[in-house]
Amino acid sequence: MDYHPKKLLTIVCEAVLEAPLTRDIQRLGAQGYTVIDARGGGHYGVKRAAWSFDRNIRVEVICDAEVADAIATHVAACYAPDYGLVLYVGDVGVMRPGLF
Amino acid sequence: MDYHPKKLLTIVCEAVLEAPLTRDIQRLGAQGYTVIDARGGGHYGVKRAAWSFDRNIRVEVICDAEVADAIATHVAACYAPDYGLVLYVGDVGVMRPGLF
Amino acid sequence: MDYHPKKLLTIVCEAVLEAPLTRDIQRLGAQGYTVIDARGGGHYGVKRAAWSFDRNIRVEVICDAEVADAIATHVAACYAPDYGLVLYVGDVGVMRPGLF
Amino acid sequence: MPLDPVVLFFLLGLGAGLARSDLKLPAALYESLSVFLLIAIGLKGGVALAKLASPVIVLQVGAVVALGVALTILAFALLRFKLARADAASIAAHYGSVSVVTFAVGTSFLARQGIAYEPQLTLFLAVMEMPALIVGVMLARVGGGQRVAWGRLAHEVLLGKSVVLLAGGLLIGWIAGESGIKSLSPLYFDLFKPVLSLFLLEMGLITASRLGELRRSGLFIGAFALLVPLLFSLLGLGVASLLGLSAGGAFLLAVLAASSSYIAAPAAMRIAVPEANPALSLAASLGLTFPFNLLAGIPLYWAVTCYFWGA
Amino acid sequence: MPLDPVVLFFLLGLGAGLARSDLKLPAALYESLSVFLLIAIGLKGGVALAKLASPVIVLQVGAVVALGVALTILAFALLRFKLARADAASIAAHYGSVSVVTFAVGTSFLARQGIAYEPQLTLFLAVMEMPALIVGVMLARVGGGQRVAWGRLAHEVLLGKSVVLLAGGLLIGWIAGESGIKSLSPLYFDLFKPVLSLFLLEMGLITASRLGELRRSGLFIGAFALLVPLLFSLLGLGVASLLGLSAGGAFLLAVLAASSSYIAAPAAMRIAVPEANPALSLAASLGLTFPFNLLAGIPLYWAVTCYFWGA
Amino acid sequence: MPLDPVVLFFLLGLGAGLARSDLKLPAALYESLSVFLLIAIGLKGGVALAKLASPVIVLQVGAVVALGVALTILAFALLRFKLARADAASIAAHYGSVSVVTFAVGTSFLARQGIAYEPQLTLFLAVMEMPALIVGVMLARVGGGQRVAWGRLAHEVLLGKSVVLLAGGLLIGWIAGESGIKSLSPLYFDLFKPVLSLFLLEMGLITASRLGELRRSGLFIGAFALLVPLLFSLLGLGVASLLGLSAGGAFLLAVLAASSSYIAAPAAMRIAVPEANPALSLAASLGLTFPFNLLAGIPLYWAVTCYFWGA
Ligand SMILES: Nc1ncnc2c1ncn2[C@@H]1O[C@H](COP(=O)(O)O)[C@@H](O)[C@H]1O
Ligand SMILES: Nc1ncnc2c1ncn2[C@@H]1O[C@H](COP(=O)(O)O)[C@@H](O)[C@H]1O
Ligand SMILES: Nc1ncnc2c1ncn2[C@@H]1O[C@H](COP(=O)(O)O)[C@@H](O)[C@H]1O
Ligand code: NA
Ligand code: NA
Ligand code: NA
Repeated sequence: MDYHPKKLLTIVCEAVLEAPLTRDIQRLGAQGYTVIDARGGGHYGVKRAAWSFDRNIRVEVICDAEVADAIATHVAACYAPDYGLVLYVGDVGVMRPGLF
Repeated sequence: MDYHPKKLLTIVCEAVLEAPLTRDIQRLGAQGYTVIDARGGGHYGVKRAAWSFDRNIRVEVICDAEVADAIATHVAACYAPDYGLVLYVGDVGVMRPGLF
Repeated sequence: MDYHPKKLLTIVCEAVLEAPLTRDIQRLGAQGYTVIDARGGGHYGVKRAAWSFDRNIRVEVICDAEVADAIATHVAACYAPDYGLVLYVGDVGVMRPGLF
Repeated sequence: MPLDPVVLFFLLGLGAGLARSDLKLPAALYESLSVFLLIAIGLKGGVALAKLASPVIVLQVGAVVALGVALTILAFALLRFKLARADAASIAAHYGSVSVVTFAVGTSFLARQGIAYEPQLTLFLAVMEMPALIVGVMLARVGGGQRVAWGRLAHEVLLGKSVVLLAGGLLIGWIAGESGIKSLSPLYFDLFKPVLSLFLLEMGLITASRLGELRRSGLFIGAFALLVPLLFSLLGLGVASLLGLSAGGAFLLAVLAASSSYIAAPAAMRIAVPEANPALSLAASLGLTFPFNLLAGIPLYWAVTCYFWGA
Repeated sequence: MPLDPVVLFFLLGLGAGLARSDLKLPAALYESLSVFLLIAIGLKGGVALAKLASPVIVLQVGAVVALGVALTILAFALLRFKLARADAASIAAHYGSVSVVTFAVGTSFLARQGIAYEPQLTLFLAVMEMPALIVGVMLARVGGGQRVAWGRLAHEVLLGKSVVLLAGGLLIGWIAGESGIKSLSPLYFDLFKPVLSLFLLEMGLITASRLGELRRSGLFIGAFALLVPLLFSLLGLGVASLLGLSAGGAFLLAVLAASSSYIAAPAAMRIAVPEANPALSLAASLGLTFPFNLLAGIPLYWAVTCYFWGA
Repeated sequence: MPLDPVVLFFLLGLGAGLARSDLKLPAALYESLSVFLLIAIGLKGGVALAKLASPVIVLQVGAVVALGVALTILAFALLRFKLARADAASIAAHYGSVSVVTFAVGTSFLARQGIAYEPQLTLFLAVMEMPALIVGVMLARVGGGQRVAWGRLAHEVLLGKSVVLLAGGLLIGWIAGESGIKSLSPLYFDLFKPVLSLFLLEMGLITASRLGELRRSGLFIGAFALLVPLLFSLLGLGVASLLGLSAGGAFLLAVLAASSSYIAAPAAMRIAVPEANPALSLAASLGLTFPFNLLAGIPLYWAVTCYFWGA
């Protein structure tokens, strides 16, 4: 099997950011994204996911390194100052590189 | 801590594939799998997870490289042509290699 | 973009462990954690997530290698013998290393 | 007669969806309501059957199954003018099968006017869901090299959620009878219509999310989705007259014939005929036929029924 | 008069939360119940409006919107003594807006005593939710360099879940009228109060989870959250007297004025004024003002209303 | 007397599960229904207690707690013949504790025949859930080196979901009394039985998923799960006779004694006695004892009660 190297960028943040964030991600060049409901704890307290305002999402994007950088830079500038969020990047291999 | 290298294979696809896909995964040699409900967007439009037919799943398998290859090859041949799906593979370390 | 290397530690286990495990994770030095509901199959049968006792969680922690080792060692000693669980560690890059 | 308020809920959902409101009902609510509706419809039919069942019903069930098969093949023949085999077969399966919610709105329509119908109509609903799915897969696979896991397909179709709940409800209603079911009626009977209203709100939202795909699916599909229900309702009335049904029963059989599946069929076709494009069948079945039946079809079919039955 | 049992459910949730019980209602239940409450309140108001609407209501709606705007500005002015512009504007938006659940408990309070109120109060509830949010964002941005996506904000505020469901319910109730809605009443009317009790159980749990943040938010916020409702209820009564409302209607307008949003406002402010600290506004609105209104405010506002209206 | 229709729902779920239907109720529905049942049972008991409470109840509660402790120790002694200490202790805790749903079906059984029971039975249900769990952990740890976090365990057991909701419902029912609760009865009382039917549908599905594990758990466990309820029901009747309960009350105490926990006990044991195999206790408690009590036990215990009480 031949895997092509891509970046896997993951963002965990408040659920309220789902609409603007996924809009931005696509605008910055990603071909897709996956969203999962999450709860968690960090510097800004615990999110129990008991009601609408107390919920995290976990957004995952597979993309090229440049797109990942663009998203990370944008998130750092626009969202990180005001929202509790976590962003990390890892390496993965995909089969059909043209899709991402 | 001593970690043993394994592959982490992740598939994001339509929820309707849950039963056949997890069956295939185990048949091809994986010792286990984890499934999570997801939504997302890609080349085939947006999945909002609002109703049964509009939902993705995210399947995760930790396994040896050969098993990962077997699953990836099978998915590429049997599911990728007809279903919107994403498959990627990464490297992880586990503690008890015998389990996978 | 400059990413700082961190460990991404993931644990998949029975939902009943959520409270003690997240407590332990923070006690051992992690600055945060993310929890997601999951189902799955492994050596101890299938968890369909149909009711409270038949559910997995997937806990994710970004942290330094030492903290990851501490958590992994603790989980191996305290939980692995009695609970069906899976733990794996991978490498990721983060933007703001001070947060983790 | 003014619009049934449950239809107003559908329009509310449709409007909110088209205006891109952030209104979204939890998926668990949608699934819970559909479980409720299926059981409630089944129970009601079972109780009525327990009182009124006659051996002739067995014959009628056979006729109704034949109707479902015929509608599927007819739809397939029409669709083949323009579409590839797989797509034609998949869409045909949707239209040969039935929509539980359209049926429920039809019963609500009759109830508002105090018109009775034969209890076996619920049984017809249950038996008409499946055959079209199997015929659809056969049509897709005729002459094709691909093997079909018929056993698994039959299992999935026969033990799918809606068949189990409808048939289970029928059976429980039949066994327990009217007096036995009485203690359950505050939920399953008294709340049926308001729960249907909530469900239709959600259906409106879902329909709105499918309308966008209509543009891409083309004029042929659009015409099919609006004209075939008219044709099929007439065929339904024809069979109803052969079976000697009352006006209420004939109307509901017309509704069943005209309605198209958007739950069981999409799931079954996605697995059994994966090369068919699901966006096409859902745009037609959910985006056009479902709202058409709700808003225009049901009153129309009733008018036609009245004309022929002299009701 | 003894405590309304729905308030006991709130106390149960609050107690369980403070004692760190593992009691947790599923998020989907919480969301389903809130959908239900919004529709039910809307329907009830719509049915009443269909019977009683008069052209003077248009004027009243204008006055009530003006009240909402005025309350927001007043709250902002008070908060600016101690807080930064963004925080003051965000909290002001919460208090200029309204709480649907507090309103519902208010109507339940009246119902227990058999006291009527004008149907347009439901309309007031619907129209008072939004203006404060827009004013809040304007206050945060006045003189600021940051651009606001007004179009998107207006869209979000006008087509938010609660406005759509309340206004949709009103419309459906209005169109269908009392007789049309009858078949829906076993759910939306008969079950209103018990469903409210379940919802308040959850609200108690949520409130308990917010109380911890109160310590960090300081005395000023605490005093604001407890005193401003008193002040605002009086302003609400003042406007009610200008509009010539009955005692029941005046009381509910006082409740609306005194209540603070904890659903629409937090979501809108988080996006439009992200630099405001959401923990601050939620601690005040959800942790203090909401329970205060439930437990002490509602009987108090009624006592004051009786004093002035001679009821 | 024909089968209670709620039991037919259990059989439907069981059948669907065994036939591997894809029927699956959303987890949020299951949790919502269980919240509902607990509150409804509590409220009903509380209202009855408010009317009928007498000081002798305190004594009775003591006796019933002692019964729960005794049953746990007895079950442990029996299980130790074959099983390791941890497994024996964990299973014993399940059987010393009680099943809320079995109790609910028992009350439905009485209601169908118009037979009354003492209001304190609900209180017995609430107090019998916990002691067995604590005794079970003690039995597992006697002489063992492992330390138990007793504080945390007590907290979890005393503030677990079911205790909080049952006790909270009792308290609210007691405080509000019959007239106060009236406005809540369309949900909590009128819908109790049909909601129970939905819950039992789900229980059938869950039970089916546990039956597979029975084969692996062996004959001893199977015999235990079927015979111990018989024995325990007799002990329950014995205590009931000492307490001077009516036939209805005695029957329900027998049901409580014979029933085994499958919600609170599994969760508590999994944390406090992790080395016990949860598949074993669930297969017994959920896979065998629960359906046995539902289908055979309840009519049987009632027959025995009638024999002794001469009802
Ligand atoms: N170290 C971490 N590992 C994994 N997830 C984290 C971590 N820190 C924070 N999170 C997640 O990010 C959310 C926001 O974090 P924070 O801004 O620190 O409150 C939390 O609710 C967690 O879900
Ligand atoms: N680049 C991507 N990154 C992450 N997830 C993706 C990506 N592309 C597609 N997906 C996920 O895979 C599903 C199917 O993708 P597609 O076949 O492109 O429609 C989408 O609904 C997303 O959940
Ligand atoms: N090889 C695997 N890959 C991914 N997830 C797994 C794997 N094995 C087990 N799991 C997950 O871990 C849970 C417990 O596993 P086990 O202890 O093997 O029953 C399962 O229910 C799965 O969700
Ligand atoms: Na049809
Ligand atoms: Na206000
Ligand atoms: Na017991």
